Amino acid sequence: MKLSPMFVCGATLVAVWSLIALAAPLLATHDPYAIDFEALLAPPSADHWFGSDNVGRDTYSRVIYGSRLALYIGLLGVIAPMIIGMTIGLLAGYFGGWVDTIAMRVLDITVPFPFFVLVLSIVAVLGPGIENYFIALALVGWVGYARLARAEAIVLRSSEFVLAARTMGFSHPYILFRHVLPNAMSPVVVYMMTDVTLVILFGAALGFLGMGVSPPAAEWGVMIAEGQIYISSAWWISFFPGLAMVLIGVGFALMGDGLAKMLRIER
Amino acid sequence: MNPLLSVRNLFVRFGETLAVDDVSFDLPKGGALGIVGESGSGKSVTCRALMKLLPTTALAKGEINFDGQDILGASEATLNTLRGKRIAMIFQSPASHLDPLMRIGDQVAETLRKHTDLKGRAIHQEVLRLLDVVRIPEPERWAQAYPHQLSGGMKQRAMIAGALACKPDLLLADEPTTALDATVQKSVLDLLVDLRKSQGLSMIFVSHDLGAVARVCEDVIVMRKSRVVETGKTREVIDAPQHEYTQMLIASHPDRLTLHTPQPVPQATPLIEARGMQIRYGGGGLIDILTKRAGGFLAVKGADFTVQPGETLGIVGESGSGKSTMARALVGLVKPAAGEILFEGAPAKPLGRNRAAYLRDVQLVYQHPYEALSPRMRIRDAIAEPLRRHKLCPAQEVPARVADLMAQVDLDPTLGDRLPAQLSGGQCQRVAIARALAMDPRVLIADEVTSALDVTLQAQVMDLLIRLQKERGLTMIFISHDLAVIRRLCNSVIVMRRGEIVEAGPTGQVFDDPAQEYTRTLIDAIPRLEAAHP
Amino acid sequence: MINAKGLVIVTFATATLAGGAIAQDIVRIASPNKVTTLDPIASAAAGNIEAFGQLYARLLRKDAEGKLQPALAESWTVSDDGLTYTFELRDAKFSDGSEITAEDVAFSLNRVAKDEASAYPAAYAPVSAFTAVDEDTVSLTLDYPSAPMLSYMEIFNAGIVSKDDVEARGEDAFAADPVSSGPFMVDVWKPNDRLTLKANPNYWREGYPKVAGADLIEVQDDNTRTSMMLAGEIDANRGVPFAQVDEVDASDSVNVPLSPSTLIYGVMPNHTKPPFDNLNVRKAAAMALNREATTKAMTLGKAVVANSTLPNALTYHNADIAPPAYDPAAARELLESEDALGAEITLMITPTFEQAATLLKAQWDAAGFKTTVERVDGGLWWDRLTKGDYQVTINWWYNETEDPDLAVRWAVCGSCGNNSYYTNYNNEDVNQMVEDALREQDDAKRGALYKEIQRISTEELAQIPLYYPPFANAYSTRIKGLTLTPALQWTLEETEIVN
Amino acid sequence: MKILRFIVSRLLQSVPVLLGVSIVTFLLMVNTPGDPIRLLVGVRASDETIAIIRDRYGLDDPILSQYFTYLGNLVQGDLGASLRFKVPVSELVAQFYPVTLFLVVYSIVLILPPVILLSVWSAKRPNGPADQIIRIVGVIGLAMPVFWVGLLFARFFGVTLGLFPVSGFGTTIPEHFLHLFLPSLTTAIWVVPILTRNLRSALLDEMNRDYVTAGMSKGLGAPQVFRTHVFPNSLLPTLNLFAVIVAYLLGGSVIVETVYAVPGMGKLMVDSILARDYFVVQGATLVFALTTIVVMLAVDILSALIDPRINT
Repeated sequence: MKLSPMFVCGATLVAVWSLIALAAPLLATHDPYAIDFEALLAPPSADHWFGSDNVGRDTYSRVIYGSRLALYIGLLGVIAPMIIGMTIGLLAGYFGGWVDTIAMRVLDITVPFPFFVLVLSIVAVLGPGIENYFIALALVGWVGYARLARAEAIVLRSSEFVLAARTMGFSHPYILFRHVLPNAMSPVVVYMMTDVTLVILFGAALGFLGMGVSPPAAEWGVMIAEGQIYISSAWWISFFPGLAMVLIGVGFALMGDGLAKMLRIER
Repeated sequence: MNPLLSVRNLFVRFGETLAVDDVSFDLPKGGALGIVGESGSGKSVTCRALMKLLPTTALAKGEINFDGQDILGASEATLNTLRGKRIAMIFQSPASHLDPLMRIGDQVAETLRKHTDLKGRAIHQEVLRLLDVVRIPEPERWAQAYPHQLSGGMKQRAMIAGALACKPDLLLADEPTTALDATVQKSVLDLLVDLRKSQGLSMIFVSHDLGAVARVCEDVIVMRKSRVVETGKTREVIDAPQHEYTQMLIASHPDRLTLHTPQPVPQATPLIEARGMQIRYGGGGLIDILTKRAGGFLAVKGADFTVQPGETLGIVGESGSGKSTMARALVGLVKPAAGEILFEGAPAKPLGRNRAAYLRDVQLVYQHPYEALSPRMRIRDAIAEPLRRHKLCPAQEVPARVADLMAQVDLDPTLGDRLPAQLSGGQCQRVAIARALAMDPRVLIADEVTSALDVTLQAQVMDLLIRLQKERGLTMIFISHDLAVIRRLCNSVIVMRRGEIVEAGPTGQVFDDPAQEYTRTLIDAIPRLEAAHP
Repeated sequence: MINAKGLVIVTFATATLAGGAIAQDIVRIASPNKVTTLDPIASAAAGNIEAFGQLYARLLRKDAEGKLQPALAESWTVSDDGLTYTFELRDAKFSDGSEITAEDVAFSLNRVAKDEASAYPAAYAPVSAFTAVDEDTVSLTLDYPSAPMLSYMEIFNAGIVSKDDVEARGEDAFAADPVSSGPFMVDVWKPNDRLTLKANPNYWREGYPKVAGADLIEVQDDNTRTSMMLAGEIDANRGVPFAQVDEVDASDSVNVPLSPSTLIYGVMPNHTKPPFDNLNVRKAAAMALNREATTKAMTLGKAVVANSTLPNALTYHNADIAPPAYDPAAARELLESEDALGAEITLMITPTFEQAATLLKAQWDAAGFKTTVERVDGGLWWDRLTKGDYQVTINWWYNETEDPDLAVRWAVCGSCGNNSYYTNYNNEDVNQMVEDALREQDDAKRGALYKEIQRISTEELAQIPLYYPPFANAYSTRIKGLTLTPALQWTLEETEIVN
Repeated sequence: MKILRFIVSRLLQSVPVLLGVSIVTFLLMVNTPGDPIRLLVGVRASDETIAIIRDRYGLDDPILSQYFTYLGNLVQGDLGASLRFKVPVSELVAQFYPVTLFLVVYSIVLILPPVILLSVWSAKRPNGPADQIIRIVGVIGLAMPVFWVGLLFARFFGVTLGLFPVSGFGTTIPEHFLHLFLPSLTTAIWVVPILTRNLRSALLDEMNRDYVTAGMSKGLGAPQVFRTHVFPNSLLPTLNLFAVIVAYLLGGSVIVETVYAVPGMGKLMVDSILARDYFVVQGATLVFALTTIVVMLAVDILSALIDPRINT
């Protein structure tokens, strides 16, 4: 499999962010949570590379540390929906019949909900916080994965190698895990890459509506939301986390595109 | 007289790969030239180059002269005045070459609209005439139909109608009969032969089947690995092939293969027996249950047959006849609606609790070599899988057994680490067979295992099966739409049509003296090398 | 290409259309506060209060200096024991043209004071009854004297409604489209979007209101309101974030005067939950805070640091007291001595207090607390606050009048129904003084009582006061005379459109 | 008639779906901590007052009986009344729904031309410079938080250039177009890349189909083959995604409506969630769900009209 240049670009970007996240303590110039009454809204300077925010915290250090939370939210936020969605989708697609009927009815009920509003309501029920955001995503976000996995499983179910495995007398769980799953993964993984971007964005949007991560966490979305009222007087507060968000989003999206190309499913 | 088409030193290159390597030929007006070769030999690329219908990645060099017009050097605009009007083309799989969203009539009319001044009513009349020419019954009705509503043969006729619309001087036919059933294949070939006469067509006919080419063309060129290996009059090439490869090609043709008639071990109880087997697809929906109807579609309408140990039973029939469905019922992939299957005289339950034990004795090998293996599993693991899962041998012996199985099917042991996509079709089919053999079955059901392979590979796989049967005393059920293959391998045969067994008996008897008209049509439709133009 | 062309066309259309849309003879005010009901007794939420003032005339009104003036009541007398008030009504009409009678006044005020669903009857606790003596005379009898009683005849829920209207159509229909007695009447109310008012032709004040109508638009997002203000889509913006005051003020067509308010921002410890049930821990929490710097950071220097548990705009504000001064080292020692060093505390906030929470957490943690910030939405915040299910939180409050009676009842009285703003601060002496001060008719003695209440509650840190912010509202130069009174009432009837 | 029967049967099928949606919403709402009455009567009201009002609203009844009361009313077409405003939910929906619908349709109108243009442009030369630029710009558009873009647009187009209103809906149709331009544009910024990407790959898929070769062999020429064969076939997969996008747009309207103070359903929904206005949330969710169902139905019918293979 030849690495597509797009994938390499994207993967490099994501890798760089991962490195930044890992090495945050080394890269940061300030304590990302340390307030400084002497440096409120300081513009970018030698001391504060990206300026400082409304409580004097160093924006650069917060952007650096924010990468940890962004990756955490992005990755964890898609893993649970993916696992749930894959499981339901594969079972529904592979077995068909009443399993499929039930799964599809649940899906039918989830789909017409406006996605964002449902996440919002669930967060309202569970209370704010990243964990609850993950739960909300898991409860809502599985739908996309389930659809993809189901579509793949329906095709794979009647493919000759799955039939062959059945005529070898293998059990259904074994076939599902060993033969169907690996071959159903590609579109799901590609979708996941876009989903990571969306999950980070949705997290930010929740922050905008005041239901995101609690302060003083260095979360880009919350930083952007907080910095909004300073857009004319201290643009750097929201600009740099915004830029970071775009860069990581671009990384994942390019990775997804590249992956799609490599796996020849071009989406 | 100048030839209608003259090709000189044609090269086509895709990146590093040379797809057509120095091909030259002439086609006189009114002539028919066949291009024969196996997959990847460059025959189709050559054919498409004649219309400069190549992907943008292709680089074509050389000279193609059509009636004084240089094709390779022509502009796209010039080419578009030739394509469809003076040179027309028909393709292999009519299903994918017709736009699924457009009515048949409109697709035929497209050429007319583009290249003639006909309008409205006149176009409609002309479309109906063309459909009639290609012997589509009720043209009025089918012109309104969409491609998916037509049978494969009808689709191909519709495509031919489109190609003939502007009375082209040259018809390029790129494997036009390959995906069709034998009887349909024959009728399409007959149509082409007729059209040549009635319309004065010149034709280039590309096929992997020398028999089909022999029926249509007086001249033939044989291609292999992008190069022309032999050229000549069809008759002469068939009768006295010069090149080694051509010789092999001809020798591999089912027509020329030596018959193999294994003798069944006489025994009181047949190894496998089917009694009144009925198989239904669909149905069982809520409405069906409520109305106490069976619903769905009956794919097999009650089949009885027996297979003696050591026997090879052939099941033959056209697509949709229910032959594969029956095979799948034997290994429990579909559940018969009625009837029973006996194994060694005892009721077998391919779907029951002991299915693993039953399946150890009865194995199925599938049609499409690449699809029958998980694309993400190395072939060594694929072969080892049944051994490991069913603990058929101690774990430490698995590698040795795998090597042994690979040797049995003539697979190079170094291929073990490859993925299916890195193998050829023939190799994949061997892997599939080795995998089935790993179970050490007593019955091997081969479902169209040779159909997707080139003739030479087809012959090799058949040889392999014959050898295995001899060595292991296998009982085989061999399913194919290809009567020639069945005749070679089987000692008894069942002919199926629309879910019913219409004829059954010893191979020799069925082939030499068929009791049913249908069987006779099938036998007549076998492309034969002998049928070549004199 | 097609796009660019389309954009040009749309732009052109815009320019032509936008030109014609500006001329308006109504005042447009955008506020983050929502109007949820038009029934003056049904709610004491900010958005509704702002609307009530425009729809319902009161017996008295305040002039620009804050002095009480006759309104619907032309004159009034108070008995010597302070238990009977008699109001003489002027000849005035409701928006539907019917007379405003003593019957209506008694009905409206009894409703506020006595109806069990009245959202905020605290001011009327001493009321025995309002009675219509005759067509133009209403008498108010009290069970015990109340010094600020007269001033309560001016607050938001003392508006006069039409008895006939409420009884004929029912409270729900009334609450959506009432007959009004104030300067304006309802034109269209689109719940959750805007309340459009038009001038009430029957308003008793001749020549008022001076504008044809007003739009009270609900716009939650601070930035959106600012954009609207700068784009000239509104005439007033209720609540400019301090961060944007200078920027908005710099615009030629907009002014952001900082006007006095009775607002106070403070930290609210829960006095029944450890560790803040311990005075020394509260002291440490106060000493850990650099309130000057915190105030500066939060208001960019536009607010005064608070020194008392009561707003400084109130009469009898005690200027001589102060919470313990900033001294993180001493705070740490205090915590250590109380064995509370490293005490884990949870600071519950609504999203508007993110910046404050960050500042508090950093300072508290520096002094030896371990703070977790828990952000909840407004609905949950109220729920947990009123149930006492929190350790410490931050919020603001304001007072309807300059008289401190309602303020002390709200903020530091443990026996007045709101448990000292739900902090459960409960000092018997303070509670007693609250009641005494209400009944005290001598101004100097009353003042002394309120100063003492402030001294004790500040010393005991009933709340940790942070700052007294001004109102930062933006006004277009298109209008004149609009301001928000400390009692949260727009002076819309005095407003004129000048351009 | 066949189509009519299909529509009716699909709408009937949506009844259990809507019932499920309503149960889920109801469960979510009653489990959300926070008291609607407290938010209703304001901060100063005493606990006693609140208890009295709770009782008046029937909020102290058992949850099940509350739901069945609600369902009973729903069957009679009564969506209930808002706790906050005491006005019928249907009135609120009638007030806000058209605005959001206008916004969504307007967004779609703004989205389609660039989607078609860009995807055709980039599919013409896959991985060429135009394709790469479109892809990168698209990814950036996708990765920008909507509320941030909204703020910048409002400040730039609205305040600095003064071209477009930054808030509201207006009263006349031309005003609607004007007022919703920036919100729709902001929405388009992130939807265009998604749809472009999809249509592009559908186009690429279809361009490699055999019938394209067949069309070329008839001398139709690339533009005509593209117009008559490739494009119609590419629309099918994009159409399906489109239905999903509309559902997303409805939900995503929350953000743009907040940023541009558009009086629409999204804003009503969020405000109602925050105020625990149960019946408004219920009603709005049902209307949203019904819209999505109708859009999906429309997409299915449209697909069936385009594609004769689909059985209606």
